[in-house]
Amino acid sequence: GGDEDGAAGGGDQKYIAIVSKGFQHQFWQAVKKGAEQQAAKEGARITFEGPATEADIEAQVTMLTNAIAKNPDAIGFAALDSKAAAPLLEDAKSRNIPVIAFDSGVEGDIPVTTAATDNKAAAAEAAKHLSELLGGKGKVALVVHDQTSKTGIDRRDGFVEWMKANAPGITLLPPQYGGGDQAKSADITKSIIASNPDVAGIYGANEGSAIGVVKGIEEAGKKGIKIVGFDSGKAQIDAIKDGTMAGAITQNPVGIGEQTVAAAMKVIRGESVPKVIDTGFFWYDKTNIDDPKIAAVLYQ
Amino acid sequence: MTTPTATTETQPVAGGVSLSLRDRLQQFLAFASLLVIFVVFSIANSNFLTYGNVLAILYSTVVIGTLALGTTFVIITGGIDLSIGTGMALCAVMSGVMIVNLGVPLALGVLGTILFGGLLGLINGFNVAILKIPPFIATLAMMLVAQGLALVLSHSTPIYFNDVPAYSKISRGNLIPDFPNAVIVLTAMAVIAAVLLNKTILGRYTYSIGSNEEATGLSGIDVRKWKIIVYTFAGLFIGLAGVMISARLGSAQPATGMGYELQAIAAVVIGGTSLAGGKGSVVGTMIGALIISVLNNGLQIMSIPQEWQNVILGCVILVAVYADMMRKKQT
Amino acid sequence: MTTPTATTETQPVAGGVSLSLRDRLQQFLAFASLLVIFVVFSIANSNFLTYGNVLAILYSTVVIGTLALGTTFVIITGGIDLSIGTGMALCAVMSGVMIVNLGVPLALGVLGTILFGGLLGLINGFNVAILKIPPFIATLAMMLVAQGLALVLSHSTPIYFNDVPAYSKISRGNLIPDFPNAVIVLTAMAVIAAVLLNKTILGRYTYSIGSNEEATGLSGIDVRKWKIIVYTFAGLFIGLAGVMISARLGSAQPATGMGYELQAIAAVVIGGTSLAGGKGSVVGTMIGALIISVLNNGLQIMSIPQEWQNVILGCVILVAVYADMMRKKQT
Amino acid sequence: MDGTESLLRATAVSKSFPGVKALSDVHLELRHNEVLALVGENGAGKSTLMKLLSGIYTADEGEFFLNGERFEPASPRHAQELGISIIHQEFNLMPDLTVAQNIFIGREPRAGGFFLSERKLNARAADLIERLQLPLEPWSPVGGLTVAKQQMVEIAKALSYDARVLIMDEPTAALNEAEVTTLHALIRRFKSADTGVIYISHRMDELKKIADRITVLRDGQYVDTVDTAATSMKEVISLMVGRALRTDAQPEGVREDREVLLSVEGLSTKALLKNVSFELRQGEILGFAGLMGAGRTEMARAVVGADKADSGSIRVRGRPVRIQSPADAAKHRIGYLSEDRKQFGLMLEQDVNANITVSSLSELFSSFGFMKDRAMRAKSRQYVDSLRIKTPSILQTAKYLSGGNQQKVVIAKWLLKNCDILIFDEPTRGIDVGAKEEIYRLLNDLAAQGKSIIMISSELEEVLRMAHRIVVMSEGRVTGTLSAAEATQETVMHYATLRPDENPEDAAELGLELDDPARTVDGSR
Ligand SMILES: Nc1ncnc2c1ncn2[C@@H]1O[C@H](COP(=O)(O)OP(=O)(O)OP(=O)(O)O)[C@@H](O)[C@H]1O
Ligand SMILES: Nc1ncnc2c1ncn2[C@@H]1O[C@H](COP(=O)(O)OP(=O)(O)OP(=O)(O)O)[C@@H](O)[C@H]1O
Ligand SMILES: [Mg+2]
Ligand SMILES: [Mg+2]
Repeated sequence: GGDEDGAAGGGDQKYIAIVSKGFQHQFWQAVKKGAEQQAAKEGARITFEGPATEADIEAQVTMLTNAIAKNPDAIGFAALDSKAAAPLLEDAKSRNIPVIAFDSGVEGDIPVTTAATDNKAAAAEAAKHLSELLGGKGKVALVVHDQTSKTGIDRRDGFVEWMKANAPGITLLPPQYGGGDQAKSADITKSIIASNPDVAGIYGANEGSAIGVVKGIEEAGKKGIKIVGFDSGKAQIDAIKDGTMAGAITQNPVGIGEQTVAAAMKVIRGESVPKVIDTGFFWYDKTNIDDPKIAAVLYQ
Repeated sequence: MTTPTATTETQPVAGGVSLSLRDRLQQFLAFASLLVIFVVFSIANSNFLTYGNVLAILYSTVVIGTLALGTTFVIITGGIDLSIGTGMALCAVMSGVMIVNLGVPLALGVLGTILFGGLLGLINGFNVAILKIPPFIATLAMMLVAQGLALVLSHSTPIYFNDVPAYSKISRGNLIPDFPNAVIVLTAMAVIAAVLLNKTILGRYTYSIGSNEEATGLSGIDVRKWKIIVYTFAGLFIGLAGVMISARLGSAQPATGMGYELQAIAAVVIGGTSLAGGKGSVVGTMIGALIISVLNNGLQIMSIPQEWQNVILGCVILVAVYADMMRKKQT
Repeated sequence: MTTPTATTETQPVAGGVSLSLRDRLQQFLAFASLLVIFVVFSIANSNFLTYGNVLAILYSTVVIGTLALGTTFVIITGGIDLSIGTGMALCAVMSGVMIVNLGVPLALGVLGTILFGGLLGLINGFNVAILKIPPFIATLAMMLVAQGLALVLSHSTPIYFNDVPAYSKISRGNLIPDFPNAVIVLTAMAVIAAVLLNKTILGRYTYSIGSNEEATGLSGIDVRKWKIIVYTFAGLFIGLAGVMISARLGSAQPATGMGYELQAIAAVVIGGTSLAGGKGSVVGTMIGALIISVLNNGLQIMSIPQEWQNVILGCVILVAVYADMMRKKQT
Repeated sequence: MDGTESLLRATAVSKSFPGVKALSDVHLELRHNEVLALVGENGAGKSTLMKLLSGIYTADEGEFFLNGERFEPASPRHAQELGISIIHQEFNLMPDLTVAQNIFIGREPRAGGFFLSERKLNARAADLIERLQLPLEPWSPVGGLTVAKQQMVEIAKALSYDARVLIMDEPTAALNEAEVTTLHALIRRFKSADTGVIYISHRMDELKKIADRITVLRDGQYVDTVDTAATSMKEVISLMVGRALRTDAQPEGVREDREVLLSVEGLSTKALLKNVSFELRQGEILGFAGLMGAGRTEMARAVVGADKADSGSIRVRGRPVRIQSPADAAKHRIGYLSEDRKQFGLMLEQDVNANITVSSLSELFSSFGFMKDRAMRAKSRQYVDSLRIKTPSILQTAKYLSGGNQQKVVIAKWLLKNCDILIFDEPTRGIDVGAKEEIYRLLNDLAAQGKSIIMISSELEEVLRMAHRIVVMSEGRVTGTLSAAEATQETVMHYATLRPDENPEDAAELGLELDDPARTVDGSR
């Protein structure tokens, strides 16, 4: 079908279909919020969809298929597995629908631009801070959200690799995976504490994992374990403010959403965009949490 | 004295039999297995059998256990309830909306949430009993609807109970020193459920309907009414589980819940309740729920690589259920 | 001629009755509903009824549809198979290991994967039929084991079929121009399954076991053997689904699969197969699977906000099944 | 084959179940070309012995010989291969399959290897049904058939095997005189120099007609084997129950002047019933007679709201009532005992206590929703004793009771519930002669207390012996109402065989105007 205005219907309002890696989680809601804000600013219309978990690759591919069927003016896409989506991206290209990748890269040259954070580097930053907090020695555990998604792997490997390379005094326990479920991550944390009473630091690789670690330590009634987290959200911010959590890495989800839509509009208008838009990451702790620059990238 | 069929020797679990405690426990599928698993972990790792860890196991059983209790009734009638997981999330959100957003007093808010769970159950019951929609479909629909509504009502954002510190006490507080309230709540619920199932006409009709719905109806019992009651009752437990999980987390998480239904149903079935209806027990369900949490905890304590944990979990569940079937056949 | 009880009105779906095609279609729960849903979406959005989008719907039905076909047999025997989702992931990984890591020729690798699925089914069948473990538990255990093994075998990393471009063609290629092979595969499988269910002794015994297992056994049929065959047969479909999904994605994703079992079972049940066994049809299952994918697609095409999509999905499933029950009662 | 050797012989057979010694040191001999009847009270061990012969249970002790050769049936299939075909007391049918599919299950005609030939299957079934003259259609689903027709499917199935020994466990419990006659003819045709039949029945009247010899069991023990020709039924009964029974009883307490309790007017259903009207009086036993499919069961189900009635009104004590479910009926103190105990009567997986008390739970045994366990058990025990239900305890699971004892449990359920109107559909199905007398006595007592009873029965003698008045049905209509004095075998049968739909004379006799006067006699009478 070649009719250009497609589902947009409303005059020449541009329509951007965004297919993300998730939908229900806070992080993705913040991305969505950023995208909506930018769309409102530019007078565009967006839809934002994502599968229930980061393992639902087929569901994401189907969502992308359906997005293309709607003939949008541009597509924003955060690939769970970029190879799986390759033929669809070809299809989009043949229909002249520009694709803006966000959150993580999409292999190949189809995406006009990529607005992403380097998760590995961000995780390394978390490792660096935890190592400093522990004075370079002690047992450290990882509670990761999952072991196969790109974010899960990068945030685990970035952390582990930095520790191995730079902190010989730190013993890493095998990573445990809690699916990002707070209750499950809390239970895992308690098991870790029970079997390693001398654990000195724990790293939670996303919001749910990090909060789970906090809850688990609270429930175990254990004091003095250093926690570093990832992402933001009210519970994590509170935990940092009251000192339960030492600090966390945050990306800029709202910024990612904004940049994605902004780039899409530029492409639609025929303007040029850089190949890579680094949306950055930040370490935040008690000391800088109220800093306006940091506060702006945190979501509640 | 051996007999051809496996079931022959099963004493009627439903009410009324005065057997020694040991005999009674023996009846529950997988009870011995739970003991064996527990002992094995205790020997294998010294960190397993500590007061703190045992509490952690119990504490981690609370939400699934609560859901499983209500579901036991539904499954005994021959039905199923897939809506318990996301229904719980919706109830948690409701609790947040009432207590945090609307400022409803704590006790009232908790009661309201439990009743709201009952309402979800009532709708399930109506669809199953009056509209005669197969329970799997009726509750699958409710599962989807609840999942969506939880997001809609919360605007896809967690609702935090920070301003109501007493709320978290429902789960984490210690009415008994060093013993979390959540475990007390679960215990109390198990006792209530057991009494209802074994000592009241609700329980008897639950078994009757599951045994032979048509015969029960022709015996002059209003099957539709009692089915609605059973689903509503299970709904109350969904509401309570919503309170317990949000109290534990200090927030209502709208996106959680999916997958809890399978775990709760698994606990019920491992505990010896038949999906075909007519058979089952509260003690069995609690044993089933404990088997799952003991295994999860023990495997983590022993630092088994996580990809192997599920493999072992699966095998142990199989062996546990099989061993208990054999044991019961022999006695 | 109408008769008093609800069951009486159901025409025997199992073979033998020569009815007109219209009558036969009418028998399948929810067929009219599928039509209505389809027409509503076609009117509501011009992007819906395009060749490309209809193909997209069919294409997105392939994996769930394949799983649902095998599961139909299991459910008609009165059993259930929870291992189809993660089992599929394990089969996909097996395919990757064989074809990519070990360099097994494509055709052999695909065949091997399907047979490996059969092996998983065989183990399920053994546990259910010989060890007499309730199907829910036996297949739950397999679900966990398969989930773990998929991670172990793949070292928790996807296996990419980049070097075997022909592999993706199994799903994405076009033997018929502009028509993906995957849809042809699904159609062929549906035809095979329908023939097996209606025209062979396998199908007859499948119905018979589900209808009255004891009586079937007393009629001199080796129930254990046939149950093992049915589960193994369903396993072959798990293997095929593993091939189809990894061919679609161009990679074997070890973590995917969880939740597929629920969708496949839902397709079967919406299609009118009873979880109590004895009743069901392949056409019904395909209709059920299509209802789910048409709804998912239509709601996305119409750009309904995602949090509302599930709410609507749940309600429509409920109404669809109810409406069809009513329609059948009247005729 | 040694001509002098018996066809089937069992010696010193014992079998125990937990808490029950079902058989001890029993022997049995079936000769060629004979029908051996096996009789005994409920729970005497008849079905158990047959299940041993057909490979469902294995004996604790004892030996079996077939044509002099020792055999040990290992499975139902094995027994079948040996030529032993059995009709079980409880049906073993697949409700979702058709009649033809049920009959030939496991022996389906193939269209090459793995594939079925449905056409051949139906043709073969049609042949068989035709040959056996059974009122069945090969393609109807068995789940929708009445109990009697299901029984016929079982019979057809058993006869379709090329059997040497045919075992029939109460094949006539659900059948009417006419069908019983058909069955007897089938059996006579079946028995030959190579074959024999073991026939279990509680209907003493038919033993004289069909059995050559009778073996009696009591309490799991062998009592005696007698020649039918040389023995009176009285003697057989006293062998069975260990005492003599009165069998010449008459209806008790017949009076005309009772007030009407239940009146049914113009009851019609889509399927069958046409304008059914009758009155039931206080303290009356109202018999319902008719041939199979006459609509008695359907009438009862419509009255209690189990099935939907299209039109008609029901009054209780003169006041119109709306009954839409059995629960509504229970509110008006109307109870219905179904003819199909397995499907509609019992909760097989529950214990005897739960089964007996279920319908009276809320009114007799509950305070604030809690069950009065002790009172329940006391009542259950009382009924187990008074109906002489043979069970190791009231906590025995119902499915492990013998067929007749299961039936008694269902009866006990309704005797315990305090109903004003009791509708009993084939209440004595499968119950032994001794216990029948006991049940008759209880029913008479209930009537004497002022309860009203509708008794649907296919055993004409039973109706004649019990009913104060008899309503006769045919083809969904009431064709006659007889007082006890008017009722005889002949008058009842006359009304039961009126077929106004086919026969204008019958219609005229009933004063009916048929919608389709063009229809003529089809000669089927
Ligand atoms: N599977 C079983 N488990 C326990 N007890 C059983 C089982 N089967 C039969 N019994 C018991 O064995 C005894 C004999 O039962 P059986 O069914 O042989 O009696 P029957 O002579 O056929 O009686 P009926 O005339 O009532 O059919 C009964 O007391 C019954 O309760
Ligand atoms: N449970 C049932 N399911 C389906 N159809 C039934 C059922 N009961 C009765 N019918 C239908 O109603 C007709 C009348 O049967 P019904 O049982 O009412 O007659 P009856 O006079 O009680 O004779 P019977 O001796 O067979 O019980 C049957 O031919 C059958 O078509
Ligand atoms: Mg018997
Ligand atoms: Mg009848």
